[in-house]
Amino acid sequence: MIPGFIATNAPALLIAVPLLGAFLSPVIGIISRDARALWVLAIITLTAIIGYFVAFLVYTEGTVLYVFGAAETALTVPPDSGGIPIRIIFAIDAMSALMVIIAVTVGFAVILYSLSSDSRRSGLEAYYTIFLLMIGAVLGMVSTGDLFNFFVFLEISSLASAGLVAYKVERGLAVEAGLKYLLVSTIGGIFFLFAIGILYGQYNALNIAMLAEVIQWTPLDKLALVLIIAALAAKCGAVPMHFWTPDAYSMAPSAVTAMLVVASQASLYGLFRICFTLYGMTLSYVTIGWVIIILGLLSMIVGVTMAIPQKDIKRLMAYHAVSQTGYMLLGVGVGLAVLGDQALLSSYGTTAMEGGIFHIFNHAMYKGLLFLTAGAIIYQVGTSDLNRMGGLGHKMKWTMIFFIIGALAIAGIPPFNGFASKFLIYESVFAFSPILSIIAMVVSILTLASFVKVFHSVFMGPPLPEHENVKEAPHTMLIGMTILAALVIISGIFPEFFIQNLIAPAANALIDQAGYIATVLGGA
Amino acid sequence: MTPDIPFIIIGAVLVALFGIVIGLFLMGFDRIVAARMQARIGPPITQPFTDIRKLFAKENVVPENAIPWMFNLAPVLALASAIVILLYLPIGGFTPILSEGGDLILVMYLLTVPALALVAGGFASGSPYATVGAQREMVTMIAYEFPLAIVIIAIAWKLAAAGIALPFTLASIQANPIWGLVGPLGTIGLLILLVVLLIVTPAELSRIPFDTPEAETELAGGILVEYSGKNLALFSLTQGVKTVAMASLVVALFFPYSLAAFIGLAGISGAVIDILFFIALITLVAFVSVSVVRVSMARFRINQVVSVYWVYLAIAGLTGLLLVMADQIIGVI
Amino acid sequence: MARLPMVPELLKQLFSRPATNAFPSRHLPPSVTGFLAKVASGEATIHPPVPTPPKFRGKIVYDREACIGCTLCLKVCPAHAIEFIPETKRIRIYITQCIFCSQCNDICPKDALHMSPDFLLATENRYAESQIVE
Amino acid sequence: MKIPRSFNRSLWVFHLNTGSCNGCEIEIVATITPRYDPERFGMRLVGSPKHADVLLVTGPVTKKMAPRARRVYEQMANPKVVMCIGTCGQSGGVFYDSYNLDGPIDQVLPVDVYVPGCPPRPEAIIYGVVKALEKLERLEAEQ
Amino acid sequence: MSAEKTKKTVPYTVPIGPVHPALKEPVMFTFGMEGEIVRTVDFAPGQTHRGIEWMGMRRNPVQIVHLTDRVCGICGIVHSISFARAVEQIVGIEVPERADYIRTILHELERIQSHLLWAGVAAHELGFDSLFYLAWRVREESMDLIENLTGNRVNYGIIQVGGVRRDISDEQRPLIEKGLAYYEGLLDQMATLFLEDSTIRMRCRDHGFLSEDDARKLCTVGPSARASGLNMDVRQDYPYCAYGDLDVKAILPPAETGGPRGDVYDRIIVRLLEIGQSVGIIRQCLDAMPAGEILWEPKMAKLLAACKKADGEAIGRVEAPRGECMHYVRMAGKEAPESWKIKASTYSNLMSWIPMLQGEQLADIPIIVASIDPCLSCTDRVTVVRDGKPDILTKEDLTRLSREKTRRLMQ
Amino acid sequence: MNATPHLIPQQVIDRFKEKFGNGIRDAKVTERGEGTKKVKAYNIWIRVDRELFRPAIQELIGIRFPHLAVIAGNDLGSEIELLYIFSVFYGQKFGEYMVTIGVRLPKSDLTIPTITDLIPGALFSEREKQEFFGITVIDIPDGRRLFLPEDFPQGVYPWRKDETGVPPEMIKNLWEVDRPSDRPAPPVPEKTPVAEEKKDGGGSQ
Ligand code: SF4
Ligand code: SF4
Ligand code: SF4
Ligand code: SF4
Ligand code: SF4
Ligand code: SF4
Ligand code: SF4
Ligand code: SF4
Repeated sequence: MIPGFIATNAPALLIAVPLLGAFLSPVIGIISRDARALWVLAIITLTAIIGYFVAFLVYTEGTVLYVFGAAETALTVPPDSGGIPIRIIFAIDAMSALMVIIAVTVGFAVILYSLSSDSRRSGLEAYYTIFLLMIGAVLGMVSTGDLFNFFVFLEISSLASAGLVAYKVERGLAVEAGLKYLLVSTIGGIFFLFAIGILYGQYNALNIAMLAEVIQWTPLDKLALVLIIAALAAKCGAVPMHFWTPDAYSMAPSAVTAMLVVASQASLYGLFRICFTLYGMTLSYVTIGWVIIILGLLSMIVGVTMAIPQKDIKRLMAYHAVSQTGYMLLGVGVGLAVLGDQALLSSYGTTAMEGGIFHIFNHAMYKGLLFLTAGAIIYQVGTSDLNRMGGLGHKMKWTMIFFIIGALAIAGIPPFNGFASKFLIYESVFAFSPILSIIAMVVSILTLASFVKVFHSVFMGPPLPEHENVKEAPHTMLIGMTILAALVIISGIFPEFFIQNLIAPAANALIDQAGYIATVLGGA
Repeated sequence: MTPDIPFIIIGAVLVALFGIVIGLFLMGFDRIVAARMQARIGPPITQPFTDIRKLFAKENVVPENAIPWMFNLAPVLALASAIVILLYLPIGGFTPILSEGGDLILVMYLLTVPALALVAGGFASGSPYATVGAQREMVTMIAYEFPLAIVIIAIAWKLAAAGIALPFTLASIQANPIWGLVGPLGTIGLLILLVVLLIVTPAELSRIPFDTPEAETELAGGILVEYSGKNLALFSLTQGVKTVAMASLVVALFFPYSLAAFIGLAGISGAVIDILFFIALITLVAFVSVSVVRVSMARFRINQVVSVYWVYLAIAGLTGLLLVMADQIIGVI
Repeated sequence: MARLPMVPELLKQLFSRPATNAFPSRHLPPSVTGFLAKVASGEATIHPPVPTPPKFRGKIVYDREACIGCTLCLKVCPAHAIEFIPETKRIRIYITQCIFCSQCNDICPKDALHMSPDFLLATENRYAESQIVE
Repeated sequence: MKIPRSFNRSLWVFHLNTGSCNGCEIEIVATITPRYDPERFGMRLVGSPKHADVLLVTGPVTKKMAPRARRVYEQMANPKVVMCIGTCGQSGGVFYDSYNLDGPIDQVLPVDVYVPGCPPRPEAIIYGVVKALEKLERLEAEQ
Repeated sequence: MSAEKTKKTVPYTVPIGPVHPALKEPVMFTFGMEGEIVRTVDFAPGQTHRGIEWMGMRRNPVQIVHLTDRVCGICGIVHSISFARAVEQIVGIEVPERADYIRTILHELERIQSHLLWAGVAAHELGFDSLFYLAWRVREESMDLIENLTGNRVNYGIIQVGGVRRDISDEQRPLIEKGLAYYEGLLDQMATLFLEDSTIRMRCRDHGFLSEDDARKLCTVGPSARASGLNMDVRQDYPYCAYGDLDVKAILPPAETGGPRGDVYDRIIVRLLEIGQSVGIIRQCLDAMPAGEILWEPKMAKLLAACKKADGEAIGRVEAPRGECMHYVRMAGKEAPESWKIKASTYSNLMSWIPMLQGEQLADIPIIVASIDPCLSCTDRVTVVRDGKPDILTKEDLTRLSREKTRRLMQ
Repeated sequence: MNATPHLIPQQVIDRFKEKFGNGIRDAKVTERGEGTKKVKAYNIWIRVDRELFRPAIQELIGIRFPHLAVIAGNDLGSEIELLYIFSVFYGQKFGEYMVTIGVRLPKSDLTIPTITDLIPGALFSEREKQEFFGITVIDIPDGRRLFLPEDFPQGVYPWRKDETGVPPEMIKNLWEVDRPSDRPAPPVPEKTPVAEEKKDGGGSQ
């Protein structure tokens, strides 16, 4: 009975489990710290299993729909709705499923990692609660088929993220970073809400599929799109709205930063979802495609050039995150720009999109890994200032190896996964415009240079006397890193497998607007 | 086509042997030719082989400040990755061993791996010279990657525009000699690109005038100061294999011709002729872009290396690209 | 435009004879000991070094019979290379100490000292017989 | 340490000045120039003692240079050969009675071959190499 | 990208021996680096101090002449001439005119040899080995000539107090002529190879700058001073040997090459032009060489006796290839001189490194160091200083004065 | 800097005498001509009182900025004499003179003011005089050793002739090292006049 229940209600549980876990963790925490740790671990494991299960369903049986409150499913009140009765439709297609996989994987690794990384801190009750809340919200964002729900989950994830960013309350800067993040999120949220209002006012619907069916491309629609792009581009940290990322990423505890990356990507997902599925062929895809491409190029170039001179390891990585987001925008943007031309789409557009989407996946893995290594270093050395590190390679061998893996992946060096996705991008966007490929390649090599510099200043050189007592990071941290590193390597060595089974369906799901509409509306 | 595993292994061993032997041969050739250009007799052609044998027999000193495992791992990685590159390159008209992946971009990025191993080794040796050398190696890498990217993209673009499927695979490049696809304007563009690639080659191989990372006079051997014995030997082998790889890349991109087909030979003798012809071609490339260049100019300062590549060669490369593109457009009209 | 005047010069040199004097042989023979033995037995020849000029100052030669033991040479020798042997009233010259200035040649009243053109003096032992002239 | 067969045919040379008058340095440099070109024998000057097989030492070893000479020698990987070029390194030469010397070189390092001359002609240095090769071949035959 | 990396480099001292065209005395440099830029310069010569003057005060002039040969193997003759001239003035020796001419000829041959040597070293420091090989191959001609005239390639041993030890015979004259013709034919080519090469120009023009005023204040001499526009050349200013009879003018970088700018490139120009000038001087000498004795006193024992009686002080001064070389000698009725002070040309030039090097790149250190043609060019060991580590920086060797000056220069 | 026109050597001395009167202890011009034309080169030697040392150098700079060749020194027993050797009027064909300004310091008070403020290039020579003569140069901007090693014994000054000079134990006679002392003397043949033939020696190769 239970398995059957889980099977039928998996999409709901996907959200419900982490949220429930979140609210119960303070309660369990009263018993003991260890009990809470076990609890959190159990919750995230369960969430991960459900997530994989849902994804499996999607990939084997096609888009999974789940309507809260519909007759055939149990009438549970959605725990996040706060009692407000909103009928929620989850529409999990291949793209969403990919995001679910990313979120639960990184979430699992990160929770494992933070069991020791943050064990030294006080106020852990709130920490795990918010953390699980954030995971739940991210899962909600990528699963929902409804604009307003998306907005709600977006807000939850923003609040949770802001809370986590400001988590190290003892550091004034962290609070400032949290506020900055909140500000960006709020403004973004308002924009987004405004756009929803416009759309709702016109079409009286908020379900994406329904909207997609009727949307017109009126000036108001255009305005709504602009607002949405602005809001979500800001949330995913694209240039020129990237200024919050370095602060937020560097101030948050490293485990959180890794999760923030996923949250940003959920926003990116929203952006793509809305462009492709909601507007689809109606928008002037060439223009919007170019807008996204240019956002991507700017992010790539500005991100990497800002990263090179950074002295703080996490700020530096944050700028790289911006730069890498650029690749995703570039890849998907090129796909968007040729959306209307079936020939071009099949000759390179799809590949470009696959590259962009694959990069989302890869980025979550290697960036997560990098932030975790950074966390491990900071945990041991007690500073994030690159100039005060050095010679750690003598002591922290495994952290160094993980760092190397992450760094080579982000720089797009074979055989790591960053190369696999960038490769798809290079080999497709060049046909759109050769200069795009060239820029992408150069940014990649600059990324490499920057990471070599970090590598040198952190790990190389003779051991420094002030770091005499530094040891290797604790085991749970290493295990968390190992999971991500393994994925970085596996997806780098067998990219074909991932592309065929995960990425290509996701890309097609984005392109296939009509299919989405049909499934959702037909199923609803 | 999925070649079976034994085939790949045998092929890989053969290619590795080929790369090492020809690499050492090219080094010997370079040393003799350079010596002759400098009015000296120079070493016997077997000299690099002797050097390697000796280095393998010598003691391997790990310096005090080094991170030993990385210090020792770097040379192995460097050589292994250099050999892997060869597996992706067509040698003597044969399809590459790993042909389905035989891809320009892959090769371009694989080329950075031995350099990265070298950098890691340099850092790991814990000497200030090696460190400065490693930093310079990185800067050099950034510098030449830009024009190299231009060349590769330009050629692929041309192939794609000519309607050839899979423009990045070396097999397609091999099958469609690039010169045949362009008009006069494009030929000029390609010539410029060829020159750019030939100038990228010495930097990729850290030879004068771009040998700043190893600058003997400034850094006493730079990255490699602390290396001795077996590790040093592995690095020199890497250098040799990389020379073969770079030269093969140039040949594959610009001279993918088969002599055997031209004179109508087939079978074993055709294959032998082709291999010899291929060796002759890469020797020629190595002569022009390594030997002649390295003996005829002074070393650049590191900032000059960057400006040469990012400004002069990038402009040259982009001009080449534009010419090729213009040629295509005119051709279509 | 970049000018590289060295290029034509180098290409010219590539096709002309190297300036190298192939002393003692063009490349290393398979075995140096064997080669030297063959040279000794006349089967092989050493490629001669660049010839020394007539006034070349090589290894010193001493005519013990002509010497009168006046020690003037000791007085001017700048390198302390000459030793006086009181028993026989003769001198002894240490080649690895001598700096080949020939100052002793100039002062010797009996013309007992000369500089030979022999300059291939390498040795494994600096007090070997070949390194002492007496 | 066993001397490999290939050792003789690929001698890499590091040169150390311990206070010479420069005369010998010039002749060493002259030795590597086209007219004499020891690369014919597989010899090369290298920039790091770590790479070297042969140490060419010149000069009478000033007090400041003695410890450094030892350090350079220690840094060289085995097997290694030391050649002393020039009279003043062998016996002080003209500097036979200075107050700032720790020489001659064989007091500081184990010297394998001496090349007398002040300075030795380039060919005398090459002949020194021949002597060194003879010694190596003898040692190889003995082992 | 490397700024903070170098900062992190703990101060090591790694001996990089004088590998190559080292041929020079080790000097220990300490550079304060900011990235690849040199900020502070410190150097300690004296790694090879052998106490030559002190030894000289224990020996007789005939022995000392051979010691002076070995003050330095690069200018094998200038120290001997300087020393001999000082002693000759004290003892009151009238040197035979022919000997003066022979001294001059060898003096100039040495300049040719030395400048070619330098050109090769400079090329090597620039990583341009072909040019190094070429310069040294060409140099062998002068070495052969010198060996033929003196009996040794490096330490000539031809000077004696009171004259020269060997005459130039009639058979040797054609050899000299041949050598001169060889160089005359080569000079244009050398100038093209060095001065028109873009890579050399790129590395040398406007690097290693030394202003005329700095050159004067830091007592710079020789081609280094002339390249900065100081019109000084002992051969022109202060007659000795046969120069009083000859027409010699100090060579400054000509206006058509951009006038004296005081950079490395100008130092190349000056030296290359001086090779040609030396060829001309030797020709003048061969034409004007008088017949006669070559020694004031061929019997060494008598000479020593005369020296032993002498009492007084004098200065012998010549223009070495690297600039003024000077010996002060005081004799006081003993066999050995009472005082002897050598001033080698490089001694005067070392301080000019400080303004030349500051603000330049790491990569330029070798060529700038070599550009004054030191007898200690090889950066025997470089210490990279962790920037801002005060114990090293306060110990720095720079004089307050020159530091201020350089700051001024760099603004 | 070209304040004063070219002077003849005696005029230089006159200027000093005029300015410093009896402070000039001794002043002379020596000359030397070589080659066939015997063109004269002049050396000016001026020995001044210790107090006048810096003014004398300033006076010289006033004539024409000189080139400082070196600072030489003599140990005269109870005094040490420092000789600042300059040359002036370079740049004019045969117009340059050496000007040596000498000053004596009693061994009881071996101090001298620096001149690096006037001629920065004097630093090396001043440092050298400190280490070789044990003189203290007042206000020297950098008083470290120059040529001698750091571990050179304190209080030993190589160019002093007194007990602070190099002690015999510091001298290492390199020629003695390992020289065999028991080598038998080779036989000396009876005097025969035959030996004449060996005269030209002859090498082995
Ligand atoms: S040649 Fe010179 S060094 Fe040799 S023994 Fe004679 S005087 Fe002494
Ligand atoms: S000077 Fe001549 S005679 Fe006198 S001891 Fe010497 S060798 Fe004999
Ligand atoms: S042996 Fe003679 S030439 Fe060589 S360094 Fe010593 S003194 Fe100079
Ligand atoms: S810098 Fe010095 S040691 Fe290095 S190669 Fe040049 S001369 Fe030789
Ligand atoms: S000249 Fe000066 S520094 Fe050179 S050896 Fe003589 S005393 Fe020492
Ligand atoms: S500076 Fe010149 S003269 Fe002085 S010790 Fe060095 S090489 Fe000899
Ligand atoms: S002639 Fe010569 S040997 Fe005879 S006493 Fe005079 S100096 Fe001595
Ligand atoms: S300046 Fe240099 S080259 Fe000239 S004599 Fe002195 S040491 Fe020799």
